[in-house]
Amino acid sequence: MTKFNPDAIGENLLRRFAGRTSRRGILSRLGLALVAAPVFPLLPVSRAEAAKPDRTPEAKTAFARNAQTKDDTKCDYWRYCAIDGTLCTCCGGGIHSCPAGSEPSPVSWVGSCINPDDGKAYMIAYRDCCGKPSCGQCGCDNTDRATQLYLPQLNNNVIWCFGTSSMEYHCSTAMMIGAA
Amino acid sequence: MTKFNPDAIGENLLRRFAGRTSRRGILSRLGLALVAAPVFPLLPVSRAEAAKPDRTPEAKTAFARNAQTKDDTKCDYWRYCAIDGTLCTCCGGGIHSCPAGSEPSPVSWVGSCINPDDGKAYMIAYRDCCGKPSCGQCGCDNTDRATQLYLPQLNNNVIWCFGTSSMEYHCSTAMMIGAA
Amino acid sequence: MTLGQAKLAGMLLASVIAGAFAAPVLAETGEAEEATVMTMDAPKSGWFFVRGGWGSNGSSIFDSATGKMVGMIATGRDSDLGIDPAGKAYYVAETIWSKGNRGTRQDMVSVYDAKTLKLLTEIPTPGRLVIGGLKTNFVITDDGKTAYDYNFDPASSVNVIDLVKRKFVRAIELPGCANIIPNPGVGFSSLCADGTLATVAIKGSTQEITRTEPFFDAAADPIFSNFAYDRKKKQAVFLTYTGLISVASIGAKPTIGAPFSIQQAAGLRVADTKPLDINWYPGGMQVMALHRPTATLYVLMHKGEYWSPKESAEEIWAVDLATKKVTKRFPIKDGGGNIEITQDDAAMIMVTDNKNNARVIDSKTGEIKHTIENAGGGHITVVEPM
Amino acid sequence: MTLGQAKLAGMLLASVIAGAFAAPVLAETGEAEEATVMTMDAPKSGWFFVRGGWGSNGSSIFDSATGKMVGMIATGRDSDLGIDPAGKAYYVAETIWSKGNRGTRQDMVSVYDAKTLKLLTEIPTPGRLVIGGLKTNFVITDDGKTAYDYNFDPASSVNVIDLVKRKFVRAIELPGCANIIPNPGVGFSSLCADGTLATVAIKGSTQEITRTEPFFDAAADPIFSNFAYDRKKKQAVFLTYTGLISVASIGAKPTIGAPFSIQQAAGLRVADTKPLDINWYPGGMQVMALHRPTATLYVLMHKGEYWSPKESAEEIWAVDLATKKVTKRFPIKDGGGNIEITQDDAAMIMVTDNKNNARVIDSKTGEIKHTIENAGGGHITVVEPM
Repeated sequence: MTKFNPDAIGENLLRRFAGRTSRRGILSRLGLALVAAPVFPLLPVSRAEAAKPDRTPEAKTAFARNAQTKDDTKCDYWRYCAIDGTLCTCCGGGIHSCPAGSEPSPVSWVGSCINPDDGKAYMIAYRDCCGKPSCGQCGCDNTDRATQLYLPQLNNNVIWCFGTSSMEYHCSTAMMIGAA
Repeated sequence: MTKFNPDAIGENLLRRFAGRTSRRGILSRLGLALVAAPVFPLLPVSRAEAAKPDRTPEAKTAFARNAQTKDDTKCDYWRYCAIDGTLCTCCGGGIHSCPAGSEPSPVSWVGSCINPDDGKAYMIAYRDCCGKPSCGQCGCDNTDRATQLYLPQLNNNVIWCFGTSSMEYHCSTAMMIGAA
Repeated sequence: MTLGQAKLAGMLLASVIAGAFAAPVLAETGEAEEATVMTMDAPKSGWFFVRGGWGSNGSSIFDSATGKMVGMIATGRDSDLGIDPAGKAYYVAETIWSKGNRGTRQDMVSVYDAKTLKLLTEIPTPGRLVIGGLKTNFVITDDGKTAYDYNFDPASSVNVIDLVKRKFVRAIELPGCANIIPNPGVGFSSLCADGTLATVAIKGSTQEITRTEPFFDAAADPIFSNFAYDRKKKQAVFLTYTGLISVASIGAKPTIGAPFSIQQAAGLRVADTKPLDINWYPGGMQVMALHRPTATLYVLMHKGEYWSPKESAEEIWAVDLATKKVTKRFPIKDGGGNIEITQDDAAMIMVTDNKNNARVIDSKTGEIKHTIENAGGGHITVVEPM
Repeated sequence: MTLGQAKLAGMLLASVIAGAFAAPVLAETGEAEEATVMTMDAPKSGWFFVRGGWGSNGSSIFDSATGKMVGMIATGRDSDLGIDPAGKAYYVAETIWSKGNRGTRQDMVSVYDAKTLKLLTEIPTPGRLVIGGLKTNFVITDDGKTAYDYNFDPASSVNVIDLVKRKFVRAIELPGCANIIPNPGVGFSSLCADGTLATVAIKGSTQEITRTEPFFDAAADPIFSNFAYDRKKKQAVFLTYTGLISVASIGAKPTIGAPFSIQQAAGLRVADTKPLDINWYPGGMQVMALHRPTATLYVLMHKGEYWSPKESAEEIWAVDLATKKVTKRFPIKDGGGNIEITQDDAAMIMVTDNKNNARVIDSKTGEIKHTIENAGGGHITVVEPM
């Protein structure tokens, strides 16, 4: 089974979304919050295991075994392993493009999905497009490694429209971040 | 066929809903509007015909032939011959009572419905209850003598929530006004 | 660090805290993608603009050729959509309360850029009718300079909005009438409860209202409010509950052509208002669509008795307005409540049913080209030829 | 004539104009009815409060005995509902934009009188998490004096609201944790990403946060956020994706009981996180309901593979928490995503499916007592014994 390594996500997302804001700058802003929060242990996902992923059919989730790479307007498209919402590809947008008039959220939740063409796992950022009413087309709710609210960056129920001019949810994209 | 006499509605509604406001007082307020508006001819409904209604089965609409008088939570209850919306009787209200927290609109559209028990036609005021989200139970859309927007008091598409503190539509009641 | 950057950093640090990310950095793979935002083509003749059902706040745009959604315009509940004839903007007449179900009422015409679909401005208005499903309450003039927005509170009036200066001009009282037909060079016309067509000739800050002779019975056999208008021919096409079709020439002094029966045009018996008379009747919310280039009217029809003006359709009837003949009848499988047709040679029909599903039908053959689930339950708009 | 009367008269005269009512007066028949408004009983143990689906703005109240709707509370999209333990008020934590899809964001706790369902006041708050389907984000304390409202922007915090003075008190940062368990006399507890239970002891304007040892794997086998809490026993009941049930004693220093497998409790093989392992798994949004008087947990279960935590249910399993045995299994016909149970002797279950239909089921027999169409697709609330 491909072990999902959420430990590695944060820094990657930081680089993707924070642009020129350095990690040092961010940490300095943590201030009081860091003091109040105990240092977290690493989540119980073994880094050694992650280094030698088992991507045999027996180790793949039902979604991964049935995923396809041809049609990104279908719920079984490989990148959608943890998406919840309407697909922007069905709403006039693209796999990493918001439909006209909507706005990509600067933050997102993430998934780790296996591309059946190369058998490799990739980190996917599900960035919501915000500021327009729900598109209503191609509703999907896949839950590979989707967790609950206390681990929000792996939770697909949150409306990830923070930092946008409107929090109205329109649709979700599935952006490639890199190899998982 | 029971001829419906919309000419007679206005005054009746005025008395029902205006309370102590006299017709004279209302007409004096008409002022400029009356001047701007040409005097309307009576609608082409013969008053003589209305006086001798034909209420044989052959003259009844499909709704009237199939209406019942026992269950006011069903769309075929006799008073609902021209209702459009959710029945307040299914929403915690009554046939002429708004559910708690909602507010009856002081104005309404009307219908003329035949009570199968006595074969007589009665004038029914469909007063919307307003100020809460749509109740969602028992949606009905009956159209006996329901007309279009230019004859609004016989139109059941308008949200009749005028003069209420909120125009949010909750449900519709069917109040007896009197014999038609 | 700008304020915006600070805010963003504040958000991102939260992720750091929440997820325990004191971990090594992943190498950049070069595969990462950028988030982008699409733009729209100018409004196309092949597009359908479909309102969502009750509770929906958007109008989806579908391409009739592909059946695919190409975008969405934010149209709040019970709003009305207008298309700038020049294709530069969409106008949405809407009513919003400051606290959703309560608070301060705000009426406005919201202006969206047709290319980016971004909100350009809001034009406040003193009110409008809150109603679903009517296409004749908010009308843009042929020159794109003026909008007329029907108001009912419950006194009847029309708000005049200057779309160039983007400001409300004034309200014109219109007692006893509703539904707006553009009347270029004159003002607008409307249907009235006394069975006449009223024409409002606007002259600066005054207006003169004239009426035709009564030509229909508003209580006994009403004309559907969702009538059609051909801007090129300056003709309105009216249809009554029994199926009487009449064509009106719109101008300073409109004239109404002799009505003919849609049933008779199909070689059937004329329909009556009497009960127990089973016949074909028109029914639906947006009950008919006019293909202006061929002057063909497509009507949603069902079998039944009179007083069934909202009944779901079983067939689409094509009426040639020149020969007054029904030339085609297509069955509809799952009922239909709204119909529209593209104003190009393709002449593609869309029909939506009460489950919010849409079908795109070739008007020449009756063939279903696309079925679109959850397309929307409200009315359908197309780009009109000017 | 008062202003109100003048306004009313102004409206009614419009009807006069619109409808051509220069006609004789109908005689009063004596049959005319008065418009009245109902009032509500105090919140009853037999009531289900059911949120509408996405886009709905109300929570319908159904009587489990009759299956009938008795009223509705206005709960805007993604709001959270709280019931005053004294039965005098309903609290709705909600977020409203001043122009619906845009404008100024307004966060508040709206207070409704339980008898009239009229809005009494709004308590402004500095924010809250906009999310659907979670029952553990807005919690009223046992004494009814305080509300805790979870916020995520996306930094994690809890807003403290004084329900007596009806004002916001302060926000408490809660990094890495979410979901609120009332902790009377202490403050509240929450689940955390590091697999611990955090307890926030509030002392005036300061607080101390302590944590248990890690007892679950938040990434590999998470505890459902919609857990249950028994206020009388001060016990939280947790359930993980694989079906591990644990009972936590809530207090200044919470203790977590040893977990047991729901499959094993049913005499079946323990479920695993491995793919291709077909077993029974819990799944849904509101995945479980606790009947507190009998300490019986009802869980929505489906056959399948791991990573299916939202899958529609095929059965309801009743787990006796004392004996750690599954005592009953009821089939569900059309799937289910939310479950709740009344806290009285009748112990009536409600299950809603993804078509917004609800079924009221007798937990003793599995018999379907009522089927309610369009009841709502969101989560279900009942009056809790204190």
